[in-house]
Amino acid sequence: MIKVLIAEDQALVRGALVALLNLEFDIEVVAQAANGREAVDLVKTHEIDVLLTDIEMPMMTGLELIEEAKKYKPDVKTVVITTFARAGYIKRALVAGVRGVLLKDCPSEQLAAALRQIMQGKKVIDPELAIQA
Amino acid sequence: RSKLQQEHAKEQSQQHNEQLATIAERERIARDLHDLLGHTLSSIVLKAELANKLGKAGQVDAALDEIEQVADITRTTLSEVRAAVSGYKTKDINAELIKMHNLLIDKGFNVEGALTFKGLTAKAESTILLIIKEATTNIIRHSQGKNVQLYVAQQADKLTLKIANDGPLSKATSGNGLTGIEERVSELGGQFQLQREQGFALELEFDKRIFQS
Amino acid sequence: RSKLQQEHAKEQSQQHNEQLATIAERERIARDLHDLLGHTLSSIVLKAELANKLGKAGQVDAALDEIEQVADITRTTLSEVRAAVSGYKTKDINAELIKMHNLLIDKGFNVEGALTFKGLTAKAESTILLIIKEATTNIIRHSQGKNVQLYVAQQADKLTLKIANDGPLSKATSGNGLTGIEERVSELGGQFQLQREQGFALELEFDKRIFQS
Ligand SMILES: Nc1ncnc2c1ncn2[C@@H]1O[C@H](COP(=O)(O)OP(=O)(O)OP(=O)(O)O)[C@@H](O)[C@H]1O
Ligand SMILES: Nc1ncnc2c1ncn2[C@@H]1O[C@H](COP(=O)(O)OP(=O)(O)OP(=O)(O)O)[C@@H](O)[C@H]1O
Ligand SMILES: [K+]
Ligand SMILES: [Mg+2]
Ligand SMILES: [Mg+2]
Ligand SMILES: [Mg+2]
Repeated sequence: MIKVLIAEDQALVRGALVALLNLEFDIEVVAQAANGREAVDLVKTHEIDVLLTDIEMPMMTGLELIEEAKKYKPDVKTVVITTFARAGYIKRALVAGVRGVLLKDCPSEQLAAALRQIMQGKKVIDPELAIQA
Repeated sequence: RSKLQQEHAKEQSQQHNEQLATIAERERIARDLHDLLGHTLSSIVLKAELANKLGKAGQVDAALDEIEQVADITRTTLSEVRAAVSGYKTKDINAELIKMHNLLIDKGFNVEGALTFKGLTAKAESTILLIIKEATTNIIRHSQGKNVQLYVAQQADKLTLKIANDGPLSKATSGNGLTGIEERVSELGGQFQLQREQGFALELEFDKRIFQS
Repeated sequence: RSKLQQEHAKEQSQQHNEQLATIAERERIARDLHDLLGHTLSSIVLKAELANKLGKAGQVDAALDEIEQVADITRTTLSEVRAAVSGYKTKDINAELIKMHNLLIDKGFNVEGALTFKGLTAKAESTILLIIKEATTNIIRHSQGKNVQLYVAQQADKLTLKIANDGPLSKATSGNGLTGIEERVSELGGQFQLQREQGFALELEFDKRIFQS
C-alpha cells in the first residue's frame, strides 16, 4: 500500500482526490489537510510514503510545507499538484527536491501511475507543465 | 563602445523591458484565473471523474450524488466565470471586425475581401465600428443576395471603405440606420455614397483627420 | 531641447511601449479566453444538467456517459486555458494577419484590402499563415512599388487568396521562399499561381479540405 497524505485547501478538490485515490487497489489516503500548517502536524504523527500537496494554500504554501516536512520525515516523497503553474514554481519545487509535479485535473489513473513510478524512485513531471516551466 | 553599439544595446534593453511587462501581465492574469477558473474547473473535472468511477464500480447512489453536485457547481459558478473573463475584454476594432466578418459567413454569405484598420483615432475607431455594425446588420436583415464584398484601402492620408451586397432590392423604405451612418460619416469629415444598382453598396472615404497624428 | 529633456522623452516613450505591450498581451489573452470559454462553458453546464436528469430518471449508464464527457471537455478546456495564459497557444491567425497588415503600412505601403479567415482546420491555419508571412516578407524585401493588394474571398467550399504588389521587377533570382510557398499550397491540396506582369502577384485557391467539417 502506498500511504498518502493530501494537503489541499479546496474542499471539493480535496474530497474528490481522496476518493479517487482510495479507489486504487494499492493506494490509501491516510490523512488529509486543508492547509500547510495542519499538514505539518499530520506529517509528524502519521506513517506516510508520499506527501501530495497543492501549492497555493493559506497559512503555509505547499513549497514551505515541503521544506518543513523534510525536517521531520526526510524520506517522505513529495509531490506537488497544481492547476496553473506560475513562473518559477516548477523550478523552485524541483530545487526543493520534489519527485513529482502534476496537474490536479489529470486523469486519476495517470495520477496513480505517477505515484507508483515515484515510489520506484522516478521523477514525474507533467509534460504540459514542463513546456511552460 | 561605438555610438551604434550603444544604440543597439539600448534598443535591446527596451525590447527586454517590453517582454518583461508582457510576462508580468500574463502572471497577473494567471493569478486571477487561478482562483476563478482553477477552483471551478478542476473541481468539476475531479468530481465528474469520481462520479464515473463510482458508477462503474457499482456505487450508483454515490455516483448520482456526485453528478448532482457537478450540476450544481456548473450552474452556479460558470456564469460567474464567464462574466469575469469577459470583463477582461476591452474592445479592439480589428477583433470586432473579425466577429462581424465571421457572422456574415455564419449567415451563409460568400464574403469577398475583409476589413482591417490601423492607426485610427479612438473617436474614428468607435464611430467607424458603429457604421460597420449597422451596415452588417442591414445586410443580414435586408439582403436578398448571396455575396458580400468588403473592401478597404488605407494610405498615409486617406482611407476608402466599401461594403456591398448583391441581390434584388425591395422598394426603399426608410429607417434610422442609413441616416445614422450618414451622420456619423460627416462627424468624421468623411464622404458618404450609396449605390443602389445591382445590389446595395455603401462607399465611404475619409481623409487624414481620422488617423492618429 | 536639453539633453535631460531628451532623456526624459525617451524614458516616457519607453514606458509607453511597455504599457502597450501589457495591454496587447491582456487583450490577446482575453480574446483567446473569451472565444475559448464561450462555447465550452455552456456545453459543460448543459451536459452536467443532462447527466443529472438522466441519473434521476434511472438511466444510470447514459448519465455516466454524459458525466464522463463533462470530465473530458472540462479537462480540455483547462489545458487550453493554460496554453492561452502561458503564451504557448499557437497564434491566432487573424491576430497575426493584422500584425502583418500593420507591418506593411508601417513600412510605407498603401495597403488595399485585408485578410481574415474563418473556420480553417488547425493545419490549414498554420500553413496559410506561413505562406502569408513569406509573401509579406518578400514584399518588404523585394518590392520596388508603393502599393499592396490583399484579397480574400471565402465561400462555403472554396477560398481564394491574392497578395499582390506593384513596381518594376528585378531579374528573377531564385530563393527558397516561393518554392516553399508552392510546396505548402500543394500540401493543402490547393492551386498556386504567380503573376509577374505589372508587378508581382501570388494567387492561391483552396477547396473545402481546408475547412473544419
Ligand atoms: N444591405 C442592404 N441590402 C439591401 N437593402 C438594404 C440594405 N441596407 C438597407 N437596405 C434597404 O434600405 C432600407 C433602409 O435601411 P435602414 O438601415 O436605414 O433602415 P432599417 O434597417 O429598415 O431599420 P433600422 O432603423 O432598424 O436600421 C431598408 O429597410 C432596406 O430596404
Ligand atoms: N513581392 C515581390 N515583389 C517583387 N519581387 C519579388 C517578390 N517576391 C519575390 N520576388 C522576386 O522573386 C525572387 C524569389 O523569391 P523567394 O522568396 O523565392 O526568394 P528570396 O526572397 O530572394 O529568398 P528567401 O529564400 O529568403 O525567401 C526574389 O529574389 C525576388 O527577386
Ligand atoms: K485503496
Ligand atoms: Mg489552493
Ligand atoms: Mg438598418
Ligand atoms: Mg523570400
